[in-house]
Amino acid sequence: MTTAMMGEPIARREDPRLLSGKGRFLDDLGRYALGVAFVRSPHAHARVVDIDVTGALEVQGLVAIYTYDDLAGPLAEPLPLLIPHPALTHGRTPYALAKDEVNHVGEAVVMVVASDRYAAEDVCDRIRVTYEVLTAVVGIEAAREAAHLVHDDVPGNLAAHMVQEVGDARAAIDAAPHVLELDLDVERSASTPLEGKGVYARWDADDASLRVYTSTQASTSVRAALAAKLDLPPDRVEVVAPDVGGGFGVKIVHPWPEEVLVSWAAITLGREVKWVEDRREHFVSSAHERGQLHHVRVGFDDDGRLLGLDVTFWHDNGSYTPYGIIVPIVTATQLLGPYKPGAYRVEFSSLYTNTVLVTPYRGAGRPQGCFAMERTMDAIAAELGLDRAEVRERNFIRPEEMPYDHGLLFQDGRPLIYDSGDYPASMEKLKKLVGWDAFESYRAEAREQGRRVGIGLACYVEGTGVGPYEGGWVKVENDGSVVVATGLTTQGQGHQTAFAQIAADVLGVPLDRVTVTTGDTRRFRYAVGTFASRALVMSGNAIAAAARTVREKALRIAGEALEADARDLEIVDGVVRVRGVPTSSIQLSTVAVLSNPLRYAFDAESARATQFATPADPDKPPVAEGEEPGLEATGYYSPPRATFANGMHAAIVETDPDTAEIRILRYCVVHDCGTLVNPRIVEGQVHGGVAQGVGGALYERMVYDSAGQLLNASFMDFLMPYSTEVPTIETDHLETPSPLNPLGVKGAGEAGVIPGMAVFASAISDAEGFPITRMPISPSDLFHLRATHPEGAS
Amino acid sequence: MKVTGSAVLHAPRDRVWAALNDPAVLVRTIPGCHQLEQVGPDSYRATVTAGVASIKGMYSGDVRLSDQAEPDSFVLHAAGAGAPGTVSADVRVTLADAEDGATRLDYDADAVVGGVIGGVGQRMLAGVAKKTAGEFFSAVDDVLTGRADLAPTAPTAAGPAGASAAAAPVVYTAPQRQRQAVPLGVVLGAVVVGALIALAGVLIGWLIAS
Amino acid sequence: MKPSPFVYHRPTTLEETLDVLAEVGADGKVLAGGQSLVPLLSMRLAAPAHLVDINHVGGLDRIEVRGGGVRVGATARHAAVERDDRAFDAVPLLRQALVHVAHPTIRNRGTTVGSLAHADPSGEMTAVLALLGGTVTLSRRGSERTVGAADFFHGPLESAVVPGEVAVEAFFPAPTGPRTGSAWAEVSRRHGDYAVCGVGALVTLDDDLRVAAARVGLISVGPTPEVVDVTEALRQLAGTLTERALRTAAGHASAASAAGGGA
Amino acid sequence: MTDLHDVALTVNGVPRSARVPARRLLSDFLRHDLGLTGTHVGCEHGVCGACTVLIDGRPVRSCLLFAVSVAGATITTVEGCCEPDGSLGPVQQAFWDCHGLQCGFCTPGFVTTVTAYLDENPDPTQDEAREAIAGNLCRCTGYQNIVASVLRAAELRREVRA
Repeated sequence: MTTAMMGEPIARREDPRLLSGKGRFLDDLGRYALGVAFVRSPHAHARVVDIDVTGALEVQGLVAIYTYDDLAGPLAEPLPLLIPHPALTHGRTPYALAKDEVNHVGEAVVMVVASDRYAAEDVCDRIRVTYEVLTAVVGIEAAREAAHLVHDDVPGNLAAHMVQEVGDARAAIDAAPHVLELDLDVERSASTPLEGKGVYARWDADDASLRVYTSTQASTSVRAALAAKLDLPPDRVEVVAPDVGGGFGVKIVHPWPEEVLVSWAAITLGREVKWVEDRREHFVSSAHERGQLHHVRVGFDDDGRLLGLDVTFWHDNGSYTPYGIIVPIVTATQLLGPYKPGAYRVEFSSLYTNTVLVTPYRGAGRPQGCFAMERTMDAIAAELGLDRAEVRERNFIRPEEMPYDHGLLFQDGRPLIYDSGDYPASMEKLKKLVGWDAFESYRAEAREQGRRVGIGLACYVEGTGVGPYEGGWVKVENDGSVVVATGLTTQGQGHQTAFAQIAADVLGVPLDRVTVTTGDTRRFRYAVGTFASRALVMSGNAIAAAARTVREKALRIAGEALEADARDLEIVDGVVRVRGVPTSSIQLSTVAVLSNPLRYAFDAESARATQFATPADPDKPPVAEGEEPGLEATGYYSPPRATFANGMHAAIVETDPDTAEIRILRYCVVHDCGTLVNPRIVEGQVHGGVAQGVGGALYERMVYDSAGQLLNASFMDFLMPYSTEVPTIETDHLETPSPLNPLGVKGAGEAGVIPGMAVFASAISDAEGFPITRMPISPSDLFHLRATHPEGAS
Repeated sequence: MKVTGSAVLHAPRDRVWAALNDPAVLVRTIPGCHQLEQVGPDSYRATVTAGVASIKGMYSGDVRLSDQAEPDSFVLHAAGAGAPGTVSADVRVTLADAEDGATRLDYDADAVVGGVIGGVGQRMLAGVAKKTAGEFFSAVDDVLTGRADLAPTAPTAAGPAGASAAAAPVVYTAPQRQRQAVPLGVVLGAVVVGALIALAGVLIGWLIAS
Repeated sequence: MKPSPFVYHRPTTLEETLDVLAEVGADGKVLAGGQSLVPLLSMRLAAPAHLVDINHVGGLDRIEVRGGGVRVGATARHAAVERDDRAFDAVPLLRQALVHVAHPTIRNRGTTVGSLAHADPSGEMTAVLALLGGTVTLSRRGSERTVGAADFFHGPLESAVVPGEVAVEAFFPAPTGPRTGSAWAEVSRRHGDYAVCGVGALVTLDDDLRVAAARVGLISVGPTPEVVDVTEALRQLAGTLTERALRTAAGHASAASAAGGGA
Repeated sequence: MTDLHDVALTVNGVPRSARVPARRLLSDFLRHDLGLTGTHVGCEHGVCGACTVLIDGRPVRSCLLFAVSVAGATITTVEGCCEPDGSLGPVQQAFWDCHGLQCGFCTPGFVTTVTAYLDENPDPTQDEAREAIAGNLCRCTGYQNIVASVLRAAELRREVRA
């Protein structure tokens, strides 16, 4: 790998475009498309009694009004349940437009198409929907109590119940010298990307084909879903993810009702149709996450070593389960972090509530699991009077125990086997970075000045790069430039740069000769999607594989041209040359030309490949047996199972004795995601994750009242941190390559957010002298907690 | 949202009850009330124009009564709808003798505010609701104590009181028993709906100070 | 989130403005900075039939120091008042409080008089006007009236401005007395958010640097800005004015106001 | 019922105009009527800052203004923060150097805000740089690299002047 792009903190290729206002996000397209707005339910649970549109028919700009009754065939069926699971005995998904019942505030009831969004909203204002309001089920307690049902045919509001057990955890705990029980509570939050969802559809009647642009994390799968829902041959449907303004999980769900309806309306009306989600719609009609209640029972020895861990938790899955039970499964399996639990039993119930549906948000159930495990570690340390870091170290899986098999099934249906990681080394780095051992003297100093400070830490392990597969296509053009395509999408992770680095390295071409396309079904037909920190692992390795095939073919053709053994050739800066004999070389561009024997020339370069231009062996066919014309190849990567990244965070906080305001003084991160392709991008991913961790721990919550009204459905009241709320983040890296893939890489996308709640709970508990068991925590929460814990610091 | 409050009306309970049952008083004291209309047994509709400053709109509130224990207490179920959202509420109302021949009225409302307004109007909701109710009761007290004659009262937070006293007879001609219970119900219905209405204005404040 | 249609009026003189307001009456709404009104319109929580845009009325953006205080015209932006050194010299509390109003970008467009007319109980400028005992001048066709802060704020989002009227000027009197200091302190969830509680303090010292008079104005604790005299509370503290005294004063003040009740 | 207005203003030094209803928000006017889609809309209630543009050099939220109300104004959008030859301006260059963006959706609002800020405060400290961007939301970066970008931009502007 002569150009050595791998591991370099290269400035991103996509940035100049985005910085100069030339990005192409969903609403930057379809300037002349019709606008769409929806009449959405103001009630959390109700029957739709009547829809009266008479008052709306005269509105200027009205094009069409659609209700459920206008839908037919597959379109009138519930939307797909994307990930079925045997434990999901009562999966339910919504209709594209409410059929006769609405199950959360914001559920779409009527679709309006008009000359633009302004007019569409004018129409919505004049449509009268009569509801028979039903009792709403809000919150996990109400769902468990099941005095009322979200879905009449789902007893106990129970969507799924699942138990996994390794060893006899309960017996192990009963026999343990020490036993603790914890009740923990995590509230709802959400991805809230700065760009909401959006769909823009064009129907080409002459070609009988549909092109849909959608702000999604899974364009290829949207294509399959649309073809099925709209009864179209898949090859008549093109789906493109343009620039996507952040996803963080919410855009992996598909097809959203709007994706299906806008496409259908474009076909029905024979017009370009566009829907752009506004901020309020995003709050009440996309997806949330995080809401879980945990009961932990743990048994441990005098040294704080786990003997048995028994976790029961209740997961609020909202009104529908289109994404199955991935989130609680991830919680159940990733809760264990870097520790050996002894015997482990985990049981969860996934419950329906009359709230916005719940699907993965960056971290996808891990922050809750990490919170439960790390609160438990702190509780053990407190119980035994041990150092919190010490207790964790004693329970670490040792490097020499890798690969480590937990004996559980992970979210990909594969065994939960950690491939690599050096947790003790990570902990050493973290303690050094934050100054763990020197903190007590700092605390004493601060106390002198009447200041109240605390330190906390948290560890996690994240399964990344789950299958089933991704693919990559690489082609060297006649001018020597390299085009790369992969099916998964990008939402700011810098794929155009990282993937180009990989291809450039393998092919030995300058980085600026490589261009990458993602998430466009016209350019690559097979893909899964961008989620679970998998893009680099999956597409990165697939692109590397494709590039290696192209390289071999290039060397083979160049070998013939140079009359040299391909094994003696190397490619440096786009030139194939004989090692040690720089004079004997051929441009990669020329090799590309030669790889495609031509009858017709279209330029000077191509002329060199025409039939009379090159002396060829008269006995051989121009394209050799088993060969294909062109210097291109497609490669796939399908891992046996996930690869496991890990990290450890520490935070120092100060809590105001009077106002209970919580100030973050320091935030330290040690992160290990295997081989780094672009350290700068990884660093950025960590920063962004930490900021969401800060939000999830101290600011962001979805406040529902008992009737299922979301009370803070705006950026004024849903407190996403500004720059002034996020601390400077100090980072250190460990590189423990994954043995599972050729690049040795692991995912990094979600990591930063995972330990946020756990580390702040740990630090605030340390400052206040009593355990924090509920997240997020606001100053007023802390203020009231103090009142109930007079024993706390003062 | 819980809205609880009380008011002391400077008259004995029977006079308070009577006043609250006099349409001539009600059309002048319910904030922005246009119309009181019976739509069924123990079921009524109040049409109200209200808001804050020039931000206002027309809202209808349906009111149903139950558990009437005349003249001590009853429960009112009110549901209002207007462009910005919906409100529904259960309000328990009790009247009790207070000192010096006055009457203490307590109300305990559990209101649900839905639609756009429910999602963004929280910052001042309870305060505005209480204020709206307070305005109503002080207006009633003014009538009871003769501080106000029966001329329409001045514009309030909830906009100008409806000039449509024409609506009064609709209620007035209702059967005796309902005539006694209904207006009081409608009044508090209007108060609860008023909380919603005032929210339209609340939102001006919810947003960034200008 | 797009506004309903409305008829747009763009008067260029005050006379024109008052005529239009008189015609449209309760169906009209004055558009000044619009930093609160426009989102409200976009969410369709308000749909006035007429918008009267006063941003192009000549002379309304004045900021003058005369008559013993600062006079701020209807379209003077928060940022302009905040940056005005003469205004700061005369009434330091203006700048001290204005830097807490939302974010600079909002202050570039939002108007000080608009935020008063708007009467948000969390609006910093309401307490500043109340604490200083300032006034607001309201104009309507054929008449003009000046309302004192005590009578100007009626309740949450309710000011003395009635349909047909426009607030044309606010007057912030300069604190009297040789040794008078002011300060603003507030607590909010995020930087730039509405204050959970905000306190403006005005303290006058005698020649021995003892507290002669001290008052605080509070926001976000009641339906209207609250002014509390904390002179006694401060007298109990010997010595010169310290930040601690201000903090204590604020503490007493919020206690007092809590006792006084509020929303 | 819709009363239309001819709105003419100067955007990035170029006179532009369109005939629009009074209710057309400036953000929509720039994006859809003038086709300048660099200005983004993230909340439409004035909190996120993605729609920030400069009017006479001062940052304002274009989602909180009606186009008709600022007719005649001089506006700078993110497109106008480039050099005349279309290359990146100092603020944009700094964001590139410091990895100050990820998805890039909120970025235009940061670029315009920082451009105006540095005009008034050419030499900010780290804390001042953090404060300068405190009115804009970013969900991707955690802000750290944006703060670095502000400081880097100040540096670049000084180099240009020197």
